[in-house]
Amino acid sequence: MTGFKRLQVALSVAAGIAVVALFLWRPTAVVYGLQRAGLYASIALPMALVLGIVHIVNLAHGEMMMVAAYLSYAAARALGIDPLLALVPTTIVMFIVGIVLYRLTISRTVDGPELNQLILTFGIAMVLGQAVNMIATSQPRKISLDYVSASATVGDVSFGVYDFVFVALAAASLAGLYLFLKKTRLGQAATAVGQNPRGARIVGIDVQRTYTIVFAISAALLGIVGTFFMTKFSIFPTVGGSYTMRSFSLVAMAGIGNLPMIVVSSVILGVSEAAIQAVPHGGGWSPLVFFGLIILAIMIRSFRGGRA
Amino acid sequence: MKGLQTEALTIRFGGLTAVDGVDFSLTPGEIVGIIGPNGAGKTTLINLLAGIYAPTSGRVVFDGEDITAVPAHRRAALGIGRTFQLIHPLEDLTLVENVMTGFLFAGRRSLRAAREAAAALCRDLGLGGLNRSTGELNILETKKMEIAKALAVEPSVLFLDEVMAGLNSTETLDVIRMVREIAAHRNLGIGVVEHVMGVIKELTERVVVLDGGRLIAAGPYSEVSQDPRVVSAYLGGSV
Amino acid sequence: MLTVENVDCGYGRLQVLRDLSMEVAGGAVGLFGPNGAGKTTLINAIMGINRVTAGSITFEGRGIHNRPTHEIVHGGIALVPQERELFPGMTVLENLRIGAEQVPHARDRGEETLETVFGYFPILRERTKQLAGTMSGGQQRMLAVGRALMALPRLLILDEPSLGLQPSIVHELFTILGEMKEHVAVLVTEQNVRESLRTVDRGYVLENGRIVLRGTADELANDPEVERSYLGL
Amino acid sequence: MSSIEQRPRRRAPWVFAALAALLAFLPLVAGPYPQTIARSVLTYMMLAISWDMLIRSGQLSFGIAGFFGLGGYAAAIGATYLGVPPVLTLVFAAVVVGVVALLIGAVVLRLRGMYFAIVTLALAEIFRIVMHNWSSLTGGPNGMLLPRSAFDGNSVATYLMMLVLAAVVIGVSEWFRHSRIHFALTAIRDNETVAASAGVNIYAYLLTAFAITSGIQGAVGASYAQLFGFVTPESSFNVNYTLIPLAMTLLGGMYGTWGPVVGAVLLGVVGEYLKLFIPYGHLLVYGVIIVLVILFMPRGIVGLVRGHLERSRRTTTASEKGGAA
Amino acid sequence: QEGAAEPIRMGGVWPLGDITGEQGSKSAQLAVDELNANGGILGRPVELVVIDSEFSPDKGAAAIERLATIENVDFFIGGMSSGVHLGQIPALKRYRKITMWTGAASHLAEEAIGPDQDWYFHLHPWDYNQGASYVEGWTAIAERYPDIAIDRWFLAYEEGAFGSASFEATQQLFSDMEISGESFQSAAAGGGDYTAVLERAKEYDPDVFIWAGYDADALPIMEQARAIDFAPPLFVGAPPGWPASFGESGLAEGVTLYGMWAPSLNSVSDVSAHYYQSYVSTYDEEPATYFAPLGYTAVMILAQAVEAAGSMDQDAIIAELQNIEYDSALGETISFAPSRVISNQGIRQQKILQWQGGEQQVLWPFEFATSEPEYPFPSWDR
Ligand SMILES: Nc1ncnc2c1ncn2[C@@H]1O[C@H](COP(=O)(O)OP(=O)(O)OP(=O)(O)O)[C@@H](O)[C@H]1O
Ligand SMILES: Nc1ncnc2c1ncn2[C@@H]1O[C@H](COP(=O)(O)OP(=O)(O)OP(=O)(O)O)[C@@H](O)[C@H]1O
Ligand SMILES: [Mg+2]
Ligand SMILES: [Mg+2]
Repeated sequence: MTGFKRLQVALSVAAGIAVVALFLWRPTAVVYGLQRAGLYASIALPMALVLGIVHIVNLAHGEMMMVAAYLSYAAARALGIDPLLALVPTTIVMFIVGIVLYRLTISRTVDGPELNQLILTFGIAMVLGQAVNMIATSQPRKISLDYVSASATVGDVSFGVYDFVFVALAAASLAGLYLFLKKTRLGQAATAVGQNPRGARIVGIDVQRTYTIVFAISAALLGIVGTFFMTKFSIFPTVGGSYTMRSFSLVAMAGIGNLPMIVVSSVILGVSEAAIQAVPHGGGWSPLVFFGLIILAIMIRSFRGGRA
Repeated sequence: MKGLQTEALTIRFGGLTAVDGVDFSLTPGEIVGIIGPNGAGKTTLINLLAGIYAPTSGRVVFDGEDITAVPAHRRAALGIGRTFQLIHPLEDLTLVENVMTGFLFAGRRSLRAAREAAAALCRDLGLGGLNRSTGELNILETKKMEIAKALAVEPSVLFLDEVMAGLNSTETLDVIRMVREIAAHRNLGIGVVEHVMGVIKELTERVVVLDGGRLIAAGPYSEVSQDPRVVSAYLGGSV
Repeated sequence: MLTVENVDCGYGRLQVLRDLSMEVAGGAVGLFGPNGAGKTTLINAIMGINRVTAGSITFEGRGIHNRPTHEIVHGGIALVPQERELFPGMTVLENLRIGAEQVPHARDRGEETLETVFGYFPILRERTKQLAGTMSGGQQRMLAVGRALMALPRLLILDEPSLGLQPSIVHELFTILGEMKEHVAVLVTEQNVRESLRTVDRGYVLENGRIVLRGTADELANDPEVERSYLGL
Repeated sequence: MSSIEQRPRRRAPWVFAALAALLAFLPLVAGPYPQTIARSVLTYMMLAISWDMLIRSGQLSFGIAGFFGLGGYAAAIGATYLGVPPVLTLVFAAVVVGVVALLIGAVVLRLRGMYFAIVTLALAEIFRIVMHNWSSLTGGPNGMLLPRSAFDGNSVATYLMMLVLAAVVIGVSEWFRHSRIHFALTAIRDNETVAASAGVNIYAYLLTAFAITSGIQGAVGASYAQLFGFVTPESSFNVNYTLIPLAMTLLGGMYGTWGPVVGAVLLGVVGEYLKLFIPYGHLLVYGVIIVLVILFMPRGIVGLVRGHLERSRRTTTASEKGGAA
Repeated sequence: QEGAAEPIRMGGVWPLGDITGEQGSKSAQLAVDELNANGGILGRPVELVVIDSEFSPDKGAAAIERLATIENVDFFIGGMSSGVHLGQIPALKRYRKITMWTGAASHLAEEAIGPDQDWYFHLHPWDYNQGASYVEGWTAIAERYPDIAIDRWFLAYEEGAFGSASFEATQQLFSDMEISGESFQSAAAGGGDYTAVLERAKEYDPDVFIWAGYDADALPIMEQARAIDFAPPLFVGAPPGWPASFGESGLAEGVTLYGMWAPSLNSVSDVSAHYYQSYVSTYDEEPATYFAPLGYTAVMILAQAVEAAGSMDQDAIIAELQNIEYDSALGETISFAPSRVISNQGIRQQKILQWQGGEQQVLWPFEFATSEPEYPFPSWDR
C-alpha cells in the first residue's frame, strides 16, 4: 500500500467515524450532510471526468448545468409534464450541446497555451448565463412539486427524503463512470488519452473523437443533474456559478483523476457543513469549514506526497 | 578533502531502494565512468549528489563539509554541476539565456557579466546563434547547451548523464574531445554516465558499476568489463 | 508495401523533407543519418502525425498521407516512438492490452499476441501489474515495442529504439528484431549503426532531408562515408 | 562582443509605453467620465499585471479578489482605527497584505498547478468569510464606510493617484522583466529541477513574487476603497476581480507588462461602450468577444502583434542577407 | 427661444440584467412616454437615458459620471442595491443634481450621503424604517385580530447584508418580545439548504416565523419546511421579490409577506390600476417586484414638482419636492421628510401582505387592505 493509498483509507475511516459520532449527537445532520454530499458529488463527478481526461478546467460547468435545468423547466412548462419526464430529452440535448461546444470551440484551443481553455470556458459561461438571462430574465423559477417535500418520520424527527435522489445519482454516476472507464473500449481509450494523448493516437485511438465524447458525456451527466437540481432548487441564470467553483474545489481535494475520492471528499464536506450548521449560530462559518477543509486536504497531500 | 564523497548513500522510493548504500567519490581532475543496467540508479545517484533528492540515509560530503542537508540551488553555487538525462531546456529563454542562469544564480553575477560569461562559454563550446530559441537547436547543439549550462555554475565536479546518447559517432567523438578539454582546462572532476562503452573506454580512467542500486564493481574499464557480474548484469554478449 | 514518393514535409515555414522518396518492400529497413536529418520527421509523416505538403505515401497500395494517425494504425502500421509515449499510470498489462484493443483486426487475437510478446520480453510477463511509469528506461522501451506488436502490424516502425538502453538489451533487441522481420516488415532509425546493420537488409542514409545513399546492409557497411561517420566508435 | 550586440533590441516596449502614457493622460483633458473609466481600467490593469507577474513563475493564482478585498479592508480598518491618512492607506494595505501573503505563501507555495490555484481561491473565500463574520471589527455583512476619502474624492486628484500607482506597478513589472527575477521566474516556470540546478532558490523567488504581487493587489484594493469610500464583503471580494483581470491578461498576452495593459484597456473600454449601444444584453456580446479573441488570437493581442513584427523582421533580415550575398 | 423645446433629461441607473432594474427602467420609460404624450413637462419633451450599473459599484459610479457630464441630464433616478449605491455616492455628491432614488435600504448608504444634502431624495424606506413599520404593522394586526399571537419570533435570515440587517433591526425593534434567529446561505449566494435553520425554528416553536432572503429561496424553503413538518401559525417571507408563478404553487396559500406593491392594490388605488394596465399593455408582462412601480413613481414625482415650480430652477424644484403630496402607484401619498440623517426621505413603510388564492392581498396598512388575514397558516396536508 502506498502512502497515498494509506492516506485515502485513513481519511475515509476518519470520515466514517465522524459521521457516526455526529449521528449519535444529531441524526438529521448526518442525513442532510449525506444528501448534500450526494448533490456535491453528482455535480463534481462530470467535472472530474473532463479535468482528468481532457485536462480542461471547465469554468462553464455550472452554467451548463444551469442550461440543462432551464431546458427541463421549459419542457415541463411547455408540455405540462412532470420535470423528471424531461430527463431523457434534456440529457440527449445536453449530449449534443457538449459535442457542439467541444467541436466548435474547445477543440480549437487544444494546441494553444493551456490557460486559453480556462478563459475560453469563462467566455462560454458568460455567454450561456447572459443568453439565459435575456431569454428568461433573472427572476427565479421553480415548479412546485409535491414529491420534493416527501418526508419520513423516525421517532419524533421528520426529515426530507427526496434529496436522497442526489445520493443515488452520485452513486450511479460513479458506478457508471467506473464501468465506462474500466470496462468499455471507449472508456479505456479515454483513460489512455487522459494519460498521454500522443501515445493514444499511435495505438490507434481517435483522440479528438474521444475528447468530444468525454466532454459530451460530462454535458449529458449535467443534463441529468440539472434536471434533478431544478426539481429541488429555484433556478436563475447565475445559479450554476457557485457550483463550478465548488466542483473544482472538490476535484482538487480528491486529487485530479481520482473519481471515488470525490465521493469521499463530498461526504466529508457535506457532513461537516451540516454539523457546523447544527451548532446554533454556526451557519455563517460553514463556508469556512468548506474551504478550510479543502486547503487542509490539499496541504496534507502535498506534505505526504513529499519530494520531487 | 577536495571533491565529493558519499557514505552509505541510500534512497528508497516506496518499497524500491533505488540507491543502496553507495560509497562513491570524485576528485577534481579525474573522469569517472558510472555505468550499470537500466534502472540501476545512476540518474538517481546524480540527483542525490545534486540535492534534487534527499537521501533516506547516508551522507554527502563536499570539499570536506557535510552537505547532505544543503538544498539543490546552494549545491549548484558550491560547485556541483550536472546535465539531465531527459533534457528539458528552459524553452522560454534563448540559448544564451539558458546558459546565463548558472552564472546569474549560482555565480551571483550581474546580468551583464553573466551574459558575457555565457557568450564566451558558448563560443568555447562552438555554439553559435546565441539568441536562437531552444526549439531551433539540433540535438548536438542541445547537448552542448546542456553541458554549457552545467559549466555555468562554475563547478568543481560535473556529472554528465548520457550526453552522448542519440549522437552519431562523429558527433560523439566531437563531444568526447570537448569533455576532455573541459576536464583539462578547468581541473574538474567529471562523472560520466553512458551506455555506449566506446565512450566509457575512451574517456574514463576509472569506472564504477551500479546494479540494483548497489555498487557492484569499480576499477579501470579494462578490468571491470571482464568482471563476470558486470558482463552478466550489463554488457551481455555484445561487447 | 510502403512507398514514399516525392514527399515534402516540415514545420511551419521550416521545410525538413524535400522531394523524398523511399520504400519498404519487406524485411528490415534501416534509416540512418545525422541528428536533425529528418528521420523522425519522415516517420511522423508516414504515421500521419506530420502533414505532408507534397508527394504521396502509400501503404499496401492505399494512399495514407495526411490520414489521421489512428486510421493508419488500424491499417496495419505500428510505431515505437523515440519518446516511448507509454501510459504511465496504467499497468504493463493494460498498456499491452490497449495496444490490441483499439485496433479492430488485432482485438480478437489479443491474448494470443500477448503470449508472443511475453515470449520476446519475459520481463514484461513478470511485471504485468507494475505501473508503466515506474519501469526503468530500458524496460519501458521493451514495453513500447511490445505494445506496438500488440496491434499486429504488418509494418513496425521503430524510432531510435536503442537510445539509452544498456548494451546487453540493445543487443537483445536487435536479435528480436531479426527474428521478427520474418513475419513483419520493420523500419528502424538508429544511431547505433553497427548493431543495426547486423539486422537490417537494406538501408537509407538521410542528410538534410534528402536521401544521400541507399543500398543493402553490406553495401552500406562497406561504404567509406558510412564507415567514417557512423562506425567510428 | 558581437554576440552580445546580437541581442534583439527592445524598441516595441517603449512605443507601447509612450502610447500608454498618452492614453493615460488623455482623460485629464477629457473630463470626469473618461477619468472614471480610466480609473476603473487602471484598477483592472494593475490587477492583471500583478497576476501576470506571478504566472511568469508558472503559479496560477485564483486569489486576486482575496488580496484585493483584504487590501480594501486593511485600508478601511487602518483609516478607521489607526487614523492612517487616506493616501497612505495604499502603502499600509500593500504592507499588510504583503506580509499576510508572505506568511501564507511560506506554507502554500509548496503547491503547484491546479492545487495552488484552488488554494488561492479558497483563501480568497476565507478572507471574505472572516471579514463577513468579524462584525465588531469590520461591520460584518454591511461593511464599513471610510472616515474620509483620498483628496475628498476630487476626480482629477484621484485619477492622478491611480496613475501614479499604475506607473509604480508597471515599473515593478518591468523591473521583474528586466532583472534577474525574470530569469529566475522563467526558469522556475519551465523546469524547477533545472532551475534549482542552476542555483535558483525557487522558494525564495516564489515567495518574493507572491508577496509583491499580493501586496500590489492589496494596494489596488485600498485605492478602490478610497475611490468609493466603502468596503463590503460582497463587493470587495467579488470574484470578478479575479476573473476579469485574468481574462484581460490572456487576451492581451501573458508573460509581459504590455499584454495585461492592452487587454485591460481593450476589455475595459469595450465593456463600457458596448452597453451604450446594447443596454440590455451587452454582457452577452462581451462574452462572445472573449470567446472569439481566444479562438482567433490564441497568443493574445500582444502575442499576435509581436508575431507579426518578428516575421517581418525575419523577412527583412533574410532579404538583407540575400542582397548582400 | 429654442431653449423652450429643449428636452428635459433624466438619467437612470439600474442593474439592467436583473429583473428589478429591467422592469424599473421600463416603468420609468413608461412614465416618460406618458408625460410626452401629454405634452411633456413645462411644454418641454422628456428624455430618459438609462445606463446599466451591472450590479457593480464602479460601473454604477461610471454611469453617474457619464450621465452628468456627457449626457448632461437634469436629474438622476433609479437605483437598486445598497452596495452599488455606496459606490455611486461620491459621484452623486460631486454633481449635486436632484436625485430621486428608488433603491438602497442600508443605513450605511444614508450615512454616506450625510446630512444637509437637500438635492438627494430617497424613495425606498431605510432598513430601520422597514423594521419600524413591521412593528407598527404587527402591533396593529394583533390589536385588531386578538386571535393572532405575535409574542415568540423566529427569524431565519440570509447571511448577507440584506438578511443580517433585517435580523438586527428586528431584534432591536421587537426587543420586548422573545426573538431567536439563525442565518442561512441564500440560494442566490450558492446555498439553498434551509433544513438546519428550519429545524432550529421548529424546536423553538415560534408564533411568527420570518425568513428574510431572496426570491430564489421562496419555494424551496417552503418545500423543506413541509418536509420536516414545520407549519408555524404565521409563516412570513420577506424577500424583495417573488419567483415567477409562485402563486400557482399550492404551498403559497396563507404565506404572509412584506412588500410595497401588489396588483391587488389596483382595487384600492387608481394610480396603481392605471400604472398596472399601461405596463401590462405596453410590455406584455406583469411587474414582478415593487421596484417597477417605484421607477414609474420616481419620474412622475419629479414631473409634478417641476410643473409646480414652473421652471427648471433647482432650488425651486427642491422646495416643491419638499412640500409635495404625490399620490403614488404604491397606494400611499408620498411626501418627503427628514429621516435619521438625510433631509428628504419618502416612503417609510413596507406593507404586510398575504398570498391568498394565488395573489398577494394587502393586510396592512388597513387603509389599503384588500383582504382579511388568513390565520393560522394552514397545515401542510392541504
Ligand atoms: N522519483 C522516483 N519515484 C519512484 N521511483 C523512482 C524515481 N526515480 C527513479 N525511480 C526508480 O529508481 C530506479 C533507478 O532509476 P534511475 O533513473 O536512477 O536509473 P538509471 O540507472 O539512471 O537507469 P537508465 O540507464 O535507464 O537511465 C528505477 O527503478 C526507477 O524506476
Ligand atoms: N516540432 C518541430 N518544430 C519545428 N522544427 C522541428 C520540429 N521537430 C523537428 N524539427 C526540426 O526538423 C529537423 C529534422 O528533425 P528530426 O527530428 O526529423 O530529425 P532526426 O533525423 O529524427 O534527428 P534525431 O537524430 O535528432 O532524432 C531538425 O532541424 C529539427 O530541428
Ligand atoms: Mg538514467
Ligand atoms: Mg529523431
